[in-house]
Amino acid sequence: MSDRGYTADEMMTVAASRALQNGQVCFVGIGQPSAAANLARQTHAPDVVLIYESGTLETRPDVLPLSIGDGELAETALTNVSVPEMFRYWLQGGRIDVGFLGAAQVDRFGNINTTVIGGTYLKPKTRLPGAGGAPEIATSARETFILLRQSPRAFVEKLDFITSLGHGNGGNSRAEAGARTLGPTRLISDLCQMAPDPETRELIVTTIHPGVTRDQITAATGWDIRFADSVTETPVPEPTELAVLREIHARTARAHAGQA
Amino acid sequence: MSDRGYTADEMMTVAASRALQNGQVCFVGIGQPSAAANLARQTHAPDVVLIYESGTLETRPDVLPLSIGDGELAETALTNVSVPEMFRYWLQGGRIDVGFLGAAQVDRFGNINTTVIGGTYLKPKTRLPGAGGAPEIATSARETFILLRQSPRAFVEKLDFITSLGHGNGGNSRAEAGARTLGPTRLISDLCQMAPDPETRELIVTTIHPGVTRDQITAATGWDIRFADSVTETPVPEPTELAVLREIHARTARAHAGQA
Amino acid sequence: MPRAVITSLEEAVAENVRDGDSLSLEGFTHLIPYAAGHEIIRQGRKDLTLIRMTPDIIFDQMIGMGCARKLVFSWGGNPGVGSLHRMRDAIERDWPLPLEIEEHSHGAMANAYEAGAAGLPCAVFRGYIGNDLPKVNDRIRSVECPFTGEKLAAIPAMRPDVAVIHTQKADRRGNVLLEGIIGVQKEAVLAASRSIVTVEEIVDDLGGGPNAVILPSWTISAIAAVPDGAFPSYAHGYYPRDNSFYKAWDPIARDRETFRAWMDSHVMQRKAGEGVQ
Amino acid sequence: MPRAVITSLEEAVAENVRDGDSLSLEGFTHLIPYAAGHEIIRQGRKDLTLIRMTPDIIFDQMIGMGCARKLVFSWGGNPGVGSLHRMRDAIERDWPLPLEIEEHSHGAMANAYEAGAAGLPCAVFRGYIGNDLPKVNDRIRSVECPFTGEKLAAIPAMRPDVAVIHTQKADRRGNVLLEGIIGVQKEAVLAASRSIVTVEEIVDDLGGGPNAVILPSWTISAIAAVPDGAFPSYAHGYYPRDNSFYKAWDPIARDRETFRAWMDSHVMQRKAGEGVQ
Repeated sequence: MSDRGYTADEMMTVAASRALQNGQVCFVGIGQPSAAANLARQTHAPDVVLIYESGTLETRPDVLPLSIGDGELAETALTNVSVPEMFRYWLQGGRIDVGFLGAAQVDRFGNINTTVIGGTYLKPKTRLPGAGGAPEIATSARETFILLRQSPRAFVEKLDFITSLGHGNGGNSRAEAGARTLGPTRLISDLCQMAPDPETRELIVTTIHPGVTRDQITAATGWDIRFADSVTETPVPEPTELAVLREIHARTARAHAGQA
Repeated sequence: MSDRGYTADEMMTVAASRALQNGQVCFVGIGQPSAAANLARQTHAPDVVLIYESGTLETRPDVLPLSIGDGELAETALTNVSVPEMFRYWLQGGRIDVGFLGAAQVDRFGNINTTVIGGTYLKPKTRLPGAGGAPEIATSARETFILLRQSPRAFVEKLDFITSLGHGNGGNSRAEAGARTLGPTRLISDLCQMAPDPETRELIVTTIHPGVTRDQITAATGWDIRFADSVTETPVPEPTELAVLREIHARTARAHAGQA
Repeated sequence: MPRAVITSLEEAVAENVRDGDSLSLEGFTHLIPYAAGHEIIRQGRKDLTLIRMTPDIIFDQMIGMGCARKLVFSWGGNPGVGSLHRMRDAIERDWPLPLEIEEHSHGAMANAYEAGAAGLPCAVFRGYIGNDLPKVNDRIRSVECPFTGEKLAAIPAMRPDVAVIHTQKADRRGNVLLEGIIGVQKEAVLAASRSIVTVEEIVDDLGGGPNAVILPSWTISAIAAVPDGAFPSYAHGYYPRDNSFYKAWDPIARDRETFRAWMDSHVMQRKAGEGVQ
Repeated sequence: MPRAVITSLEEAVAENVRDGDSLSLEGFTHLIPYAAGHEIIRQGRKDLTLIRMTPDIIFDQMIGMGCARKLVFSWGGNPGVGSLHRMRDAIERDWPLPLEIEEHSHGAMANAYEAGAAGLPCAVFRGYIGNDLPKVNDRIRSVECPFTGEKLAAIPAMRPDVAVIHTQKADRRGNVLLEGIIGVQKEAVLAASRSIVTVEEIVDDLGGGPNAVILPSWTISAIAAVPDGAFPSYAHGYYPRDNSFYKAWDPIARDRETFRAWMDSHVMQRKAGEGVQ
């Protein structure tokens, strides 16, 4: 924890939480997206609808899942559907407002790699877990938010593999590839938030987290990062947000420890 | 009732019932197919599996349904699935051994019309109910049994409309049209049973119900009907079969009268 | 996504059903939305494209009352009884209006609803092999499997302007439970731009199991409590199908005058949800 | 259709799983058929094409023990923990054997199972837009919608030789109930030529509601009662997921020797269904 009273990860989770609006239907992944979405549900957006790709519709977990199909998700869900139905009726069917995406690598247009790093595809230096639901979340959710801690290894000039489409080569290339949705409208890191330039679709910095410098952001980005004309400071986490988030994490740690 | 102690319809239902083997999975329609299938289940084929297109899997109705989705079918079913699932996973998925088909008209190759008679398609003399599940039952069930009372108006030289494929123009034409299943292997009328000739696939008479003459069959058929080399007499209904069938009909009449 | 509005049947129809709409009323024998259909007739909607796998008495009534311009269907009869006389009169003799038809098989319509719910432009399935339906319906086409070369049938996904269904229960947040024979109702609602669900009752707790068939509130436009709203079809757990009504309908519908008189006294002069008994 | 044989886990595997088979073990976090996977390892099956949307520890173990020639998957990791070290060792360094991979997205695999259950040659969906997966997987192709001209993704239907799943209950006739997170297990069984279902218990009455997720006996080859058969994953209503096991697996699997020693004492020297705890 910094001397500001919150960690960079907490700032990142709180910023992501605030980006969700009450009533939106959100396709959630495990890890930070799950923390952010449940923080939103327990603070400003009580009616946000959380959906996990395991088939749990409108779930209200008390503790964060370690995996995408934890029992807690099923037990607190309005109902559970099969995985084919989830991908056909709910994601492809256009019922998701916001999809959260993580990544191993992201490029300046919000394209994502979670497949391989280094070497060749068949003999990679590092074999990552792969696509999961991301390729279709990236093109079927109305918009996506990318959550990723910023570093030159993660924010790269050129991806080793495109697992999920962002804004392609920029400009109109996403739509030309056949995608009918907005794509990444927001990237939230531990240093700042970015949004696509309306014309070039390149991700540019729009808000900087308190205490972070432009130089830090530039050093943590593998491409020549640009800043919006009117960059603002990300509002600091409210005490309530921090209290609720920490309580979620504490409950989660107790619950998972209890399953030893 | 004839002086034989059973009606022609009873003979027809009993013959259809006997054609079902224990353990077969049978896609049933309302009316006589339902009576035949449930008679089989309550006599020689206790493990025959009955499926109705409304989505009821492995149903054991006590009374016959008036419609394809009567409550009795759902309440006695192992489980109920949606209609899309029924047509995709269960019928198209190749899980049906025998499909029963009725018809307004049938031709010598077992093709069926349940769409229009006379006039044109757009301005028909008689508008029939239409296809229902029949076109896909006809091509997805491993084999089909056609049940139809025999008359020159029903057994016609040329159909006014082909609603469901039988053996096409005969010979190999069914397979050439893209069907991968056996098609009609049996036609059961109130006068006789027919089966396709192994080469021409034309329906020919294989057994004649007791008391029926060849002339009666010829007169009741709109094409030049052929008889197999070794035509036999259809075995008469057993007393048990008649007792069970009549009890089914009596229960059904009582149940439907009670819903006035 | 906005949640369902819980309102009256009159308002639900007035807000969501417009002249010229394509309108799906589904229910496979079970849970047919009769009360909603009657309210649409009473509100005098015209020029509708009516969509239903099994048009039965409710569509016979809507067609006979002049609501429909076109019918999309796969089996049009009075189950176990006979013909739909008003439907036939419209097709065969243009009364009260000419009726355009788009005719399919059950398998095709079930797949088309599924594709509509799945957000696809078309349904792909193994069907329509060797029959005449593709000759009279130019919305039946084909695609080739890029792996096996097999020719598969394709029809456009069903995407009605409005879907109307009836179910057992909604909760106070507007989530809806269906059970028993569930037909294609879930798909019809998910495929439609707007939707009306009438229910037997609105309850505190739906009480479904972990995998119950549930439509979340945010997939529905309007919900109205209409007890007996599926009569003379049935609602599993509430009341049985009135088979005698289906049989009695046949002579009523055979004659134009008898039909109009019956509709006048049993539908037009009654209020929303009052029933026809 | 023949009904399921209720038998032992050893016999179920011996009768239904053959060297060279394509073999789907499904379970989306929930109800992963660990005990059956261990029995397949013990019986020394080789040259398998392993199919699973989310290969996790059970596939890490099967790959590390040399059962697999090929892996078909869409997300291969230890959820919330990190990499599958045995899977990576096989892909990156051919140990113990080279491992061919066929890689998809979840959406694609879910659709491919659905198409397999539906008896279709291929799945058609909106997917794989603008990414590199089609460049490395020639089983990702496309078809054109004959109505809108939209290019849709197509992949071959999943049709494994054998599907293996674990569920809560079977009844004495061999009908099987699943509840909670149901994943793609029903589709996997319906898509496969043969199937093995292990269950927590065999009961007189499944007790599901009218629309419970049930696989009828005649869709299954063999059923074996294996209590705790999904451990360390979970069985809704029976036992929770052992998250600590998933975390503890990471250091075990990092090293080839540690891994082999663990497998020897926890799997190879135990009997079918005895568990690894």
